[in-house]
Amino acid sequence: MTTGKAFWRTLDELADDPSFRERLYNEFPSEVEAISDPTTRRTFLKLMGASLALAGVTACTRQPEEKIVPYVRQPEELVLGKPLFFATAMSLGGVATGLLVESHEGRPTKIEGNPLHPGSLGAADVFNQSAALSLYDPDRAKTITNLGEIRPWAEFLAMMRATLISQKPLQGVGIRILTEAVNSPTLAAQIQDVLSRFPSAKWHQWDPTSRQHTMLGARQAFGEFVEAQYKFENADVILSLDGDFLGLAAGALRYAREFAERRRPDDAAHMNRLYALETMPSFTGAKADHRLPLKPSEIEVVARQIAAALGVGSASAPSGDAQKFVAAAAKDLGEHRGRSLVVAGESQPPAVHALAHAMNQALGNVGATVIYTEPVEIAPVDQVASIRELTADMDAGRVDLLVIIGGNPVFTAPADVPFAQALAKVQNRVRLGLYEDETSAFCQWQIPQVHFLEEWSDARAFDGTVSIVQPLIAPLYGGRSAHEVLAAMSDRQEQTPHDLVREHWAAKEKQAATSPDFEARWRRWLHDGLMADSAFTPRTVSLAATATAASPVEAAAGGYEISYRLDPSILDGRFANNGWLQETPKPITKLTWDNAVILSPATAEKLRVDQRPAMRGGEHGEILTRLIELKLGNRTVRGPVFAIPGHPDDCVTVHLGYGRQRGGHIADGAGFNAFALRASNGMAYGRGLQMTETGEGYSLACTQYHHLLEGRGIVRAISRDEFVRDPKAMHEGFEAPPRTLTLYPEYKYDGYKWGMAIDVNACTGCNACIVGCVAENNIAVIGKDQVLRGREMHWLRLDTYFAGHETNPETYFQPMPCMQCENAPCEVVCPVGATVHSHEGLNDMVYNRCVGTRYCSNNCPYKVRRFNYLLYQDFTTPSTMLGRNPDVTVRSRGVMEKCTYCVQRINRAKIDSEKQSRRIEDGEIKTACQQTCPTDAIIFGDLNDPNSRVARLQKEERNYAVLAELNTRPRTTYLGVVRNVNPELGE
Amino acid sequence: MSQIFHRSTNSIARVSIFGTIFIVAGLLVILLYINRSPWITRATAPREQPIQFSHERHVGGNGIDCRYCHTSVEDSRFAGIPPTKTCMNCHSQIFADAPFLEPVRASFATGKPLEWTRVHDLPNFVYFDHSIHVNKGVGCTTCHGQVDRMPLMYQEQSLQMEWCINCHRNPEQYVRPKEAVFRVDYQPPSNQAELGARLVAEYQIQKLTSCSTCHR
Amino acid sequence: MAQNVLPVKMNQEGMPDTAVIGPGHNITSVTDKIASIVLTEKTGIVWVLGFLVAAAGAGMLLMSLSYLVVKGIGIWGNNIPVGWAFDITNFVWWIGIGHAGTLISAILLLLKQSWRTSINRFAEAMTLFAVACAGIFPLFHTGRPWLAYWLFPLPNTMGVWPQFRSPLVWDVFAVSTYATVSALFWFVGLVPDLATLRDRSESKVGRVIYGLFALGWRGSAMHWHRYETAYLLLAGLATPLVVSVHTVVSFDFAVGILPGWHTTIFPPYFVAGAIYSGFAMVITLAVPIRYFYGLQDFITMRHLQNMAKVMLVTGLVVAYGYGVEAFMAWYSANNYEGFMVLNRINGPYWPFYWALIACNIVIPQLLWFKSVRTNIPMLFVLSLIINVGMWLERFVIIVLSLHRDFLPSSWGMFRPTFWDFSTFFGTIGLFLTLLFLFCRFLPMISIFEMRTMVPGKRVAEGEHAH
Amino acid sequence: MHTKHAKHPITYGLLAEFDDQHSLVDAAHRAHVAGYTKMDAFSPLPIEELHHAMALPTTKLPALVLAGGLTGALGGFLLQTWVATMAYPLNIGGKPMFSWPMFIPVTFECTILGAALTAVFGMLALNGLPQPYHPVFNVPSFALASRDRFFLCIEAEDDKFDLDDTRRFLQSVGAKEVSVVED
Repeated sequence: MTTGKAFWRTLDELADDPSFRERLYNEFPSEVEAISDPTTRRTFLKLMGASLALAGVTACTRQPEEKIVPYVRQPEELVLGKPLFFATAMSLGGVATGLLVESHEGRPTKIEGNPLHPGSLGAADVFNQSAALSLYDPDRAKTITNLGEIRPWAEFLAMMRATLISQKPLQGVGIRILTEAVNSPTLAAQIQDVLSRFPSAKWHQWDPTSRQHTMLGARQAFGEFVEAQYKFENADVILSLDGDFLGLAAGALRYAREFAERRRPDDAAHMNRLYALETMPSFTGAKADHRLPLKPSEIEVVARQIAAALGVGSASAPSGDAQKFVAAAAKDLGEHRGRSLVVAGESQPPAVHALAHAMNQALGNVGATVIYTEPVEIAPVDQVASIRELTADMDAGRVDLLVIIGGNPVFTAPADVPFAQALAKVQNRVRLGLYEDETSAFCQWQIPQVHFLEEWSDARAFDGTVSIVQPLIAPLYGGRSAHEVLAAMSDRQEQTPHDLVREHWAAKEKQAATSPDFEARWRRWLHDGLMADSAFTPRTVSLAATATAASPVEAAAGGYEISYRLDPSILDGRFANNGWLQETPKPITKLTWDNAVILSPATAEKLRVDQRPAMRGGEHGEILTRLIELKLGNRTVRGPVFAIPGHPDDCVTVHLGYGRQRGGHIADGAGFNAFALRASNGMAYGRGLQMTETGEGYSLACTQYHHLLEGRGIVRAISRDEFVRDPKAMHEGFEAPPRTLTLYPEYKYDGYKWGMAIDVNACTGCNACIVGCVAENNIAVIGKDQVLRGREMHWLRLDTYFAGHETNPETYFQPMPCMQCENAPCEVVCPVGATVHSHEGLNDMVYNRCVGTRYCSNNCPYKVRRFNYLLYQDFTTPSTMLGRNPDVTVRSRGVMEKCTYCVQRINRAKIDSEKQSRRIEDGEIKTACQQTCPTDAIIFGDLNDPNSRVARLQKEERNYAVLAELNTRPRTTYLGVVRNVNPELGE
Repeated sequence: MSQIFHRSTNSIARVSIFGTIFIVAGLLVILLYINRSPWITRATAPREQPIQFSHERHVGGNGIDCRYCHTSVEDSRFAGIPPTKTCMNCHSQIFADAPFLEPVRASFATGKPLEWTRVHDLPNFVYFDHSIHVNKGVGCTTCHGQVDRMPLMYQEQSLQMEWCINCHRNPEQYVRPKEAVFRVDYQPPSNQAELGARLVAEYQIQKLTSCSTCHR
Repeated sequence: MAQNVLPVKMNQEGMPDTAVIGPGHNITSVTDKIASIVLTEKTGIVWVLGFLVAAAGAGMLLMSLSYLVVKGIGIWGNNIPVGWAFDITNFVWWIGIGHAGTLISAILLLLKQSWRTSINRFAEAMTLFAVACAGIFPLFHTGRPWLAYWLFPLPNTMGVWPQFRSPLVWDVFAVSTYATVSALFWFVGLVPDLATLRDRSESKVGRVIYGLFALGWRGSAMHWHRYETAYLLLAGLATPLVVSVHTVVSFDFAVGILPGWHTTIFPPYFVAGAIYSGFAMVITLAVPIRYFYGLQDFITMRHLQNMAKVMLVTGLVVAYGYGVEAFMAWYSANNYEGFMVLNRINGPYWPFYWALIACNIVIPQLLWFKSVRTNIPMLFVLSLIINVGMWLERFVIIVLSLHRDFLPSSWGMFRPTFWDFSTFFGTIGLFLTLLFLFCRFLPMISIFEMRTMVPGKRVAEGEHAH
Repeated sequence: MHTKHAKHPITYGLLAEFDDQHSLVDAAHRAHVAGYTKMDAFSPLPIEELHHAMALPTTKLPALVLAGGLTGALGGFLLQTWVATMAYPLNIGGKPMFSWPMFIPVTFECTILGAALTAVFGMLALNGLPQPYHPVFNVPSFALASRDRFFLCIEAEDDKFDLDDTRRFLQSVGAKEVSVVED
């Protein structure tokens, strides 16, 4: 079929494209230093791997000719065709997570958590999982430019040298460095070095993803910046003050694990209980046993009422809904002194954090469920003050050289700080950034920044543990790291980041960087991905008098309240050009590709704005809603309204990071810019918001709009007390047919019998499994238009169901991959046998056999099959092709695809075990979703092994099969939810 | 009415109607042959390579073991193509100035790899693993033929699915003792049926014909 | 032909209601009248205009299908959960229409219904063209139509075969058998008429072309004997075939586990529905054809009335099917089935369901009245309504079942795109194009069978009976 | 007989034309009684009586069609069984390999296809069709055989055939016109 070829491009064709080859060959000569350095083994090695392994479904009966390009000198560690794993770390908001990166012939393809790392425990979040895509992003900045003209690095160094020489006599009074929150000890040391040589120079920080309110709250409570670390394993009763510790928080992966470990109903007596006060429904609120939706300002009020009941500070008497809640929570907390915990969240102002610290002190939790250490951020500051000061300096013409390391302050600065205008008054503006973004547009020098997978650095985790960041690949686009830019400002201009980091730690260890002893340690650190015992030790703190001081009262001029949050997918916009993240349905709202003005149904009604599923895609695609104008002070922004149950009335939540102007092809034009509303006097939330309906409609791409269970036993939940009374009570009314109820003889699965158990009780809905699956299985990004049509491609969905009243429903998350039914309805109807059972009971999907009738999907009761309606995969962009998993076929147009239980991992383990003539051990194979799950909610294994975890879980009383009544006999089963309801509050 | 058609039309008409069946059947048979022919599979056709590398000389003549160059065949799905360095191990001494080895020396000097044309090329949706086959007693020559008699490398087998499946269904017809896997001169003994059955049991060879064995 | 002597009420066309052929015809006039349409009459302006419009439609189909192959199924509105929508709706609709042709020519032949004779030829042609239009959809609705040959059991180098448990493979066999048998049946019926055209054509080209296809038919006694045997056998074979085809089509759904699909009533209800829509289409075509070609003598009021009665009966069977669906949903007490029925009645697609009920059940009840059955414009309008209704029925079964099935998280909606419509209307264009060509170049009424119908023929049936 | 060979063109037979089917049936019957065997009657419409009048044999076609149908059925069923159980046995949704109930629709369609093809091609083959050239077409008036005339042809090969006797015989049974058919 030669006609097939046009649609079924493979990399081989591309390998013949001279420009592509040219580019790849040329990567190396520019990296001369890398040859002599250990990075060589991981440097990006020509076409070898790519032409070898990149898969594309070719429909050709006659193969196109393929080239095979060996190494010239093959690195010793490398076994061609076998992936290598390297440890590194990724920092976000000044906190690092330890990672393991899978590399195929020098191409990092898949990122996993590092099981040794305290901040990961083997899990990874959506940002970690999607980092590989950002690495290969073709929109990344690629060249050093000055006023738009391409310039060599040497010219930048010359400029820098000249400026520094002129500043030297002035003590560097015109020098400013603007960074994000810094958790790299080496980088901090480099900055300090520059500051010591130019005493009048200043270092400013601005990082919307860092934990400003947490840090400032700690300072308010204790008079100094300290870090609070929580020990959820010791907490019996938890109160969250809009604290999304399961979602966007330092150490969230670890906290989620510890939290979930205390919610296993098989140890019912040991279950913790979570009370949550929150505005925007979050993971934490969804997992809470009792949740109270409150306006942002009311959270402080109710928190003070609970505190007062515990003897901390004083407050007005609670009223309304809160009354019972306050009493019950305070009583519960009071009864669990030393075993309780109060956590405040970033979306609350510092005063609430301070109050939480005071409550923990009063409850005797310090040392038991919370410990204090020095901060992870190396030099925390009040960032609003910092950027305001910088802006004032710039505006006054006092700045001659501004070096902006990362971040995107022009886009993210508070709306009332005229950063961009002031920036133009700086003489020399240098920007190191991953993209040529909004800030780059205001700077003369734009230097492409290396991705963290390309750089040498170091980083501290939430508990202070240091990891060495090591590169997996030489910079694809010739980027430079922050270390190099700062080295350019020092007298060590030519030092490589590798040497800088190594020497920094050698100096710390008081050893020569070249000594064999240090070399051994260094290798250990690189191998493990962390420095053992580098975590902070607890320190004592004493409560300051200001700890219970209330937030400074703003002039609240009626109107609505507005709560700002980092977007759960793209944070402050830094991941806006990442298609995997854009297309990941946001928790609870299930929106993709947009942010929205989120409010309660009652408020929507009050504003006379309505929303409804459109014919296109419907509940599974397009939601028609209204554009509304938000006016806060003199600032206005227009955004689409989206009402969700559980949001408090008379306030709205907006997510930051959207509305990018220069973010890249994917980022631009999506959503509206909420930073344009957020002012420095209301960084957590604003009051006095005016909203007016514009009369214009808007289409939101939403992957699930219907959240009711319709009386179907899809998710099953009961309270702990009921569970203890009768563990099977949750299955009442939902019966599964007995296995004997069939005319057919049963198939015997003698070897392995793969199965999966998903603990709905443990799932926090964090989406990491979805992005992990996307990364592992080369799942295509299809864009908003296709999502609107109801064609999203995720093999694993996170179904979200609400139960109860819409003002404050219970929320359940149910990961829904292919169920691998033994009596698979999809298989019977496939006319060509493209989906059949394997002898281990997998529901195999053979892409190359599929002709695309879609019958299987129609007949799938779980609707987990995904169809390539158009050519969704990118077969043309060289860099995106490099990031693909070579073990999984890249599906082209017109074929069905679906979850395979990561059969490539099963096969790899099988081959490995067969070669050693042994059986695969339990836990040896982890599916991508399982591996990244922070709460261990997904367990995969061999059902023929009675001692395997999955076999034991499937024997639990909570175990049930979704739609068991159809007798599909799914291999994937679920474990029901048990809520630890406080009897005093009831359901 | 006068006669419209000539007498001969009778035969022509009958032959064309009843002959159609044979013509269609014949075309189908021809198509089946074409699909299996070297024209489609490219079996037996040597490919043009940057260097006229002779397996006959290196394997047959010099007796170099397969694994000297194809280093990863026992550990990885990919048998490995030797880096230029491997060539230079010998050819920095032997034929060090031979003009036909100029591309090798150039590659070694410039660091630009040699670009070979793949001979055994499976479609990209097929996942073949060398290591497991080699470890289960499938000899190199079973699939690759007598490479020691190939001056220029060519593909001996069709590499079509029915060919793969044939061995996956009847491994006992093809397996050999593990120690003979890399022997290019190995010939199946006369008691292959008996030996094969014994080896299949001994090596725990499974007859894997599930789709996901190769496609995923 | 006792009718001639009984006092019979004459209708407005001057014929008794029961006549299957107009008065005053003999075998010569019948032959000349029908053959002249093909051989001597000038190509009318109506034909030319109609043909151009239809051909434009066929051109649109070609364009739509080309774009479909280049871009993919995504140009249609299908999605997950609604994997099938217009494509399979159109397929079932066309296949259903085809059924009337086979029914008229085969089943009515077996039942010795003399009134079938003047309508069977073009009903059969309609069958063929409808099956051709239907066949387009299963082929082009696949994501990779160039691999559709994998549905046939052809020896191949992969060593893999079709999966014979799939109703789609059954479809392939049923539809291709149906197309083959219909074509053979139609062609066999045409042979003696082609011989007539061969012998009566005045142009050399016409004689050669018709002559080639007439296969040298000369009306020999033994030939007629075998011919009639073969024709009867074909009718006997086509009868179970036509029932099986729509049964198999209904299996596409009934074998599925979807509420709204997984129903045992489907086979009879689909077959009845097919006949219903097929007869509606025959009336839709017969009314203008008899008008434009002056065939009132051959397609008489009796034909139209009888077809109307068949529609009434099959319409009631279909109504029973709808009733059983709803009843079973209630009687089974199955949550999903119950929801499915309620979702049809007042879900987001409720107008489609109620339009379907109106078109297929309520309005056709007018056919109980003879005044309606004999009112040709009214009958024509009713047939159009039933055509629309039957299309809606398939749309309701397919889309409304798919769009909200088991897991509420996966509910969705389908909205057709331009290309959905262009493909559908394109097949109507193709259908009409073929029909126009047929009317122009082939006898649209079976001449030799009409000869047997001529009243007063000297050898009556009983006379020489042995 | 040798006179026939000497002649150019060869006489195929004599063709008698009749106005209506009744006369034809009558004439054919009388020709049969008179002992003519190699003859054929032609009519624009099937006349069942002709068959009896000429004592023509009953066709074997139904038996052939039955055989064709059984071949189709067996072929279809065996093909499916072979594919599902021997060619590449696969576990399809937990159904047994030999899921014979699910093979019935295809078996049925194969039956019909086999029978229908046999019926049509068997009929053609038995009738010796296609035969675009036939001596009777040499008679110009035979064109009306497909319109409204009826013909009886007594072939020269008949043992009783004699150009003059037979012509007289035909005229005696009511032929409107008798013409010589040349081959």
